[in-house]
Amino acid sequence: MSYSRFILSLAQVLLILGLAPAVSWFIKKMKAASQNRVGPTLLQVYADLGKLFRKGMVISERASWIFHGMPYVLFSVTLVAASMVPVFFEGSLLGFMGDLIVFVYLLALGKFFLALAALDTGTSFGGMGSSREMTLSSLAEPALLLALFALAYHAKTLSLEGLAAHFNRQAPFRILFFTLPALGALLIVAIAESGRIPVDNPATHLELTMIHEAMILEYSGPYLALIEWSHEIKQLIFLSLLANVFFPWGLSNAESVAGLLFSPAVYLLKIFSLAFVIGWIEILSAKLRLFRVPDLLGVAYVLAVLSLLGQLMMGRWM
Amino acid sequence: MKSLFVLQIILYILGGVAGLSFERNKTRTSVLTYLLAAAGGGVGVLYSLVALRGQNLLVLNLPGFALFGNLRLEVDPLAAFFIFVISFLSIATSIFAIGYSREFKGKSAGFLGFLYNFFILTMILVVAVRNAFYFLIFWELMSLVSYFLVVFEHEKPEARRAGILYLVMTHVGTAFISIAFLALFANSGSFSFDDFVKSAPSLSSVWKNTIFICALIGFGTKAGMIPLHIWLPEAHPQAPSHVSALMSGVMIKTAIYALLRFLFNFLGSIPSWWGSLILVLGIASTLLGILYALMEHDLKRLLAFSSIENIGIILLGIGAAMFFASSRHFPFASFALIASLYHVLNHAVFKGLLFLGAGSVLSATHTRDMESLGGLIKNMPWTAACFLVGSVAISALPPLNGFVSEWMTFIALLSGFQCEGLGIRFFSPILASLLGLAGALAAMCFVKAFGVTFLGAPRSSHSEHAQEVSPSMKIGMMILALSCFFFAAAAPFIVSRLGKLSAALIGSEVPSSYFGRGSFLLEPSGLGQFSPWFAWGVFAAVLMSLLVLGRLWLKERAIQIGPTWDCGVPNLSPRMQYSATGYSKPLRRIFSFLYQPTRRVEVEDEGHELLRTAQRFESKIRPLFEEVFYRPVAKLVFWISEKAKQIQTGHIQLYLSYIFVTLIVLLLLVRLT
Amino acid sequence: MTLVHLLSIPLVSGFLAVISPTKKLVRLFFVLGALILAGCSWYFVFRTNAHKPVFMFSENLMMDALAAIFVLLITTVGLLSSLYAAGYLFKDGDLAIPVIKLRRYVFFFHLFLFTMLLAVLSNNLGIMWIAIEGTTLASAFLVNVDDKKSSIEAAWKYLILCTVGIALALFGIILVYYSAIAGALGEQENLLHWSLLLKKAKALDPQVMKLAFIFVLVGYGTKAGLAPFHSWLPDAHSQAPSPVSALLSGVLLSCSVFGIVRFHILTRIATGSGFSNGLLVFFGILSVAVACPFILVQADYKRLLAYSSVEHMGLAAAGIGFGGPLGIYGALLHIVNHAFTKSLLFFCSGHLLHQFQTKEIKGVRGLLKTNPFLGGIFFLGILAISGLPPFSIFVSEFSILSGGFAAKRFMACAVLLFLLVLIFAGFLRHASNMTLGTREQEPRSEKSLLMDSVLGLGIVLVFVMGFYIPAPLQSLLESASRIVQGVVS
Amino acid sequence: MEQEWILSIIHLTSMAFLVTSFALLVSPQLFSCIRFYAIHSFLLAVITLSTAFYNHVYHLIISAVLTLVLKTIVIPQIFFRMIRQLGMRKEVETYINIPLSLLFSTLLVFISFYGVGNMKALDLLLSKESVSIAVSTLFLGMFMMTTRKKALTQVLGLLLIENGVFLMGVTTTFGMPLLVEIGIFFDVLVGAIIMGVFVFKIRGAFEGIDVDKLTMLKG
Repeated sequence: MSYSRFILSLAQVLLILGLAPAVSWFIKKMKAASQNRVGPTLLQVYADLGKLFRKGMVISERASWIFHGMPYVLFSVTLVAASMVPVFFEGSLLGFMGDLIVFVYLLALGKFFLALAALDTGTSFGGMGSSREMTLSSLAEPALLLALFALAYHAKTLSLEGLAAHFNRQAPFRILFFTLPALGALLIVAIAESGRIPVDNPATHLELTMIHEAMILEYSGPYLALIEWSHEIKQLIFLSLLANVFFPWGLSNAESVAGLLFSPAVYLLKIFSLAFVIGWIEILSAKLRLFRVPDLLGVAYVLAVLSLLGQLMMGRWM
Repeated sequence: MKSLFVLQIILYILGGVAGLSFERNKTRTSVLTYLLAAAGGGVGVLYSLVALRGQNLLVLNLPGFALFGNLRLEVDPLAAFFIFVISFLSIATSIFAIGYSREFKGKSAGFLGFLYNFFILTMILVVAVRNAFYFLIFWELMSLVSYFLVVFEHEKPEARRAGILYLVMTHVGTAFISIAFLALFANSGSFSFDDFVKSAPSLSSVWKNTIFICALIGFGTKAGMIPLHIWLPEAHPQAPSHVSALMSGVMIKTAIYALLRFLFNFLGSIPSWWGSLILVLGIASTLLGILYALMEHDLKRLLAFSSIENIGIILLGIGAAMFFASSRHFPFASFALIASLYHVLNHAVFKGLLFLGAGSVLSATHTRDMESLGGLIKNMPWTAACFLVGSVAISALPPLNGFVSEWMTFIALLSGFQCEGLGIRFFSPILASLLGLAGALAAMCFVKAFGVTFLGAPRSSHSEHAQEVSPSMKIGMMILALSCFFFAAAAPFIVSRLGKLSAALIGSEVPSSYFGRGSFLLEPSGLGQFSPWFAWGVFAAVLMSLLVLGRLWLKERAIQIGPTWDCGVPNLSPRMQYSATGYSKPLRRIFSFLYQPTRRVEVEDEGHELLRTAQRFESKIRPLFEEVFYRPVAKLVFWISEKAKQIQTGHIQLYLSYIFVTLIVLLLLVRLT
Repeated sequence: MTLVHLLSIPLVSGFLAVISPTKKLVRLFFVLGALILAGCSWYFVFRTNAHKPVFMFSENLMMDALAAIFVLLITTVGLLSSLYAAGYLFKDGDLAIPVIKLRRYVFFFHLFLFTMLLAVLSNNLGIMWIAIEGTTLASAFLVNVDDKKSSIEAAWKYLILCTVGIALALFGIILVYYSAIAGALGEQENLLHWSLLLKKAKALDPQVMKLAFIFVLVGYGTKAGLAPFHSWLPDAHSQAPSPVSALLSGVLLSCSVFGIVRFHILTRIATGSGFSNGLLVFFGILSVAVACPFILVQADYKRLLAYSSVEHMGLAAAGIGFGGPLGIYGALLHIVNHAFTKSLLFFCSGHLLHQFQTKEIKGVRGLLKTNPFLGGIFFLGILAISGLPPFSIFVSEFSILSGGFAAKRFMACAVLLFLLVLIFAGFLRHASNMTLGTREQEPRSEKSLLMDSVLGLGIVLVFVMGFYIPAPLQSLLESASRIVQGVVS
Repeated sequence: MEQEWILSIIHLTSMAFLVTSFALLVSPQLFSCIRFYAIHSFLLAVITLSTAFYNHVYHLIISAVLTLVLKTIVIPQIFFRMIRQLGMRKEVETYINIPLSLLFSTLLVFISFYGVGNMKALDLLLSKESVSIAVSTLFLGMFMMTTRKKALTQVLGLLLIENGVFLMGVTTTFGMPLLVEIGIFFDVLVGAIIMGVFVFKIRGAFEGIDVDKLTMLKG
């Protein structure tokens, strides 16, 4: 891996770290606008993070080292996963390390510890949250995988870089014809994974409706900051995955300097437009009942199957 | 080499005898037996590692019954691999058992040691023997000894019931296995495996299919393949924990071993539908196994069910291998086979670890019911840590060994992309995604298992006053916990070794460069790649640095310890935590078509429903296979027997008429022929 | 020493027992006679190499390898059960049996041994018939030692059914004799000599031989307890005192199977077809099938054992029917193994009956706790009888089955395997209920070293035969199976 | 010349033999049963004797005499005494009434004639039908055993079978070797005696010799 590529991919990771709060700010802002409120300013979200980092903590006496360790594990996992996705050019820092299965399972590892930590303090909320979270995410897993596999089938590779590169080579809109269902599937999964309406409501603290919030109820201070941040990062990862796999245009291959100047802009554009879509969904739809969510995920799975079938029926190279 | 093999056998025999000979209930005796067993395991690991290379296989040729040929023991690479797995696990369990067998003071722990040693011995022999007749003998002995281990605490009625179910089921299996072997004998005219292999081409396809089906049923029963699994969750929990570790860890794998022998050695070329059938059974076992595991709140039963899941994963690998072999994609085939063999090893390690953990919990709290556990991580940090490692590994999460083999299974399934035929191209990703579902469910299952057992607040005085277990038990668990990391890191080496083995099985030489470059594992057609080293190198680096930073950062932050937030309700009691049953409630509801749960709520109140004094909630799921198939069959058999017993009425005239009628019928028969 | 001496030993000791005044003496002659008999038979069989037949009495008596095996069986099991009985029936105290009865018992016991020996040693089919009829008459009194209602009933059924059967067998023998005459094989006096008939078997008329075989099969089959002629068997075996039951099901049944085998050999050569094989296989499997439900659902443990005898005789018959070296060797070995295992189990049942005072399976619980020695042996014995390795019966069953596969009788073998599994399930259920678990009531138990040692000996025998067959016995079995295959050496 | 005589006697007597066994089967009285049995045995003796003279196998005379002594005199006497001592009811209880049993028995006779008659292997017999008669006697005996209730009548049926077998022996093979003959007679006698003993035991234990009561052992 050449020197410049290394620098670039490092820059990508940093970009994601930096950008993550902004994206969720964007969505918050949209909602505020839709409710005729003036939402927080962009600076506010960073300020909140900083404040949390600087605060002290209150920790339950029941908490064990699992509770303490979880934020670190979660964040580092998210970080590693983040450094596997290509952002504004076809390479990524650790993309060579493994393929999309590794990527998915890294995120799963984070979730595993999150769910454990939720049980650690022995509240009924924690248990409820972790139970629901694990249930939904395990139902989301096959849809996520199958959608990715459908793409992989098209690209003949499982590596995220490879996917991005492959779709970047294809003529636009021809690919979309097959992959659109997969896009739908991944969108639904992304919403579920990043805990947004209609699956989960990030804003609520009403025990019956919350999932993700319930798990981290006991956290405060720097730990909370880490968790929130990695949550936002995860959301951004999914968005950029969507962006770079389905709309790979303008993804530069790290040779042309012009492309390098041009592609981050395009990336931002894509990300925020996707964020707009998600925000829009969030504005329009109400939260689903817990036991309706599986149906939604089922839809996602069916979409994934459809995209696979489409490719099989019409042959790979149409 | 050969001497080591003999030495291992002798060590086990000595261990067994030691268990019986010296004073029964002294700790010294059990220490001696288990040390001998551990030594045997060590020896086994030594020579099996060498024999795995495949040069100079060791052969022992003992005289036997005249009609059935010699008792020939031979350690070829396949056998060596399984011997390695058995021996390796048995080291850890034996060391664990030294401390654990204190549980059985006064219940003739010596006898337990005797059975334990012979159990391991029979497994080794089953793997090593090369003659159908003696194979059956050792096979049945293995079942018999394990039966005695299952009913070791036979004052418990459920243990007795489980024992009967177990032995009868395995006996049914053995009947099918014997048919398979006898058919091979009828074809080859001899009982020796070599002749089976020689005469494999001359098998007619009808016989081939019959033998395949019989072998599948027979060994599937032992392996706990759905729908033949019903004995497994009953029997495994009943045995003493170090034995359950062996049963779940390796005993069911001997069935996998035998299945491989049949499929790749005895039956010659493979029709493609075999592979598909095994794939279907595999995915069924995987999903149903973990789904049933999720509903358990008995720790050891939960583990037993998850064994069914893992057998499913192994079968997925084998099925894929067979399919690819039948469509002559040999690189893929051997990759799939590597995956399944690798998973055999890994599952042995972490399932063994988990059972040992469960054993420690059992010995510390004397209950297996998760509903009365909790908060053990405070009093038993070591056990908790080891159990956590096991849980992460079995949930197939990076960077532990479980993930490596699961990743390979994924890839093996996805290689179906490369094959001709819409069917495989369509179903391979579907199967893979379902495997993903199973993985996620497993993660949930073990979050529940670990979380409810070790985290939160203790739910009973047992778990509140639990003590950390004795050093030997800790050591036993540590060995396995560490090897969970080791077998992940050693992946490239293991894969190259297994590559040779699987190539030999499939019968086509595939260069190991297909499967790995440097520290990377490769899919033969470059579909995907993964480097466990990097994965957990990077992960560990990031984590470590974060931890350091975090510590530094938190130094000057004020951290105060307070009670858990009780949302204003005073004195938050442990009973307000989520219970194991509650944890899996959403799934129980989502998959209600499978579970068909029934619930009973009893409320006691003082006149008005708001003035509740007590409330009892009970929720059961319907064991589908038992109720739909097994119980009706058993009922039918007994009904028929009852009816058939009518012939013995006690009237002598009737008896005479039996003779009479038979005679006349026979006379007419002769007349007419 | 000659066959005559062998035959005279039981007669003499029986006679001595009758005339001896005191209980001690009766017991002495009882055991001593069996001991000497066993010793002599072993010595005799293994010294005169039984591979070429030994004749006596103008060829009326003959001992070839086949007969030799049965001689060993009779005398050995006889010894075991007499040893056991010496502890079992000659108790003192409240349960003591009056000496008159004991005398009668001992006399008939030895008479029984004599008749069985005569049956297997006689070359003359007529004499064999007489001897087998004699076994019925002798053992009828043994079945009914105590004049309880039930035992009288059992004895009556035993008498009637077996005598009818025997009469039919005689009919068969006459037919054979007739076809021998019709074939003009030689002067009349020794036309019933099996050895002669074997030489000239080709000349016998196939039609008549078929007819004869049917009659013999039904006749001796009744005695051998093949279904559907077995109905007397569970009654007699469950009512007889345990040592006698051991002798009945261990040896007597086998002797009648022996009779059938002799005729089977002739018939197969005469007809030159698998007619008799087919019948044997059919009735063998039928017996196993009939025994199965009674083993699955059974309330009385002695009847349980009795039915398993039906099953095992069926297996032996099927093995003979399958033919071929494996099948026949297996069948003969099976007869030997079954004799030892089953008698062991009947001895155990004697213990049980004495300790729990009931034949009900329900009545026996938690045996392993109350009496580990007995419980362990009983459990292992049950496992052995239901054909689990490392016990001897597994070997013979397996070789019978492989004989079946070698003879291309696949369906038959599949059915057999299926039934065997069911039977195993039944046995395991009963055994687990009886031995495992915790006890409710404290059973009475006074130790009798003699009886316990017999049990120990038995289980060791059963276990050792599971993986090692002594060379002389092995060669005996092989040459015997050669005889049955009709390879006239 | 006299050979024909003897032969016709044999034919005649064997026919009478069959008829007698019918009579034995249907006679309602216990005493008459026994008498018929005596006659039956007597006819058997006659057949034996004539066969002995017909083809000059003189040891058959011995067995003829034995038959006469044992079966026509001794055994019936034993039975008569037993009946007196037991003081049992005189008539025969059966499961199926006389006409029906007649029907059955004719069927059986037909079967036996169909089954073993006209078997070409039997051609060189002097009276071919005697085989079928023997077989049918056998069947009738078994039929009797299966349909009668009293222990004693069962024994009678058994003896009937015995006679049938014996007839077979005499007519087809001109008698077994003497040794065997004697043995068989001995067995028959002992058998009869022992059964007699047991009849007494049953009488003692079950008050009455009705075999229906002997159904404690089942399953």
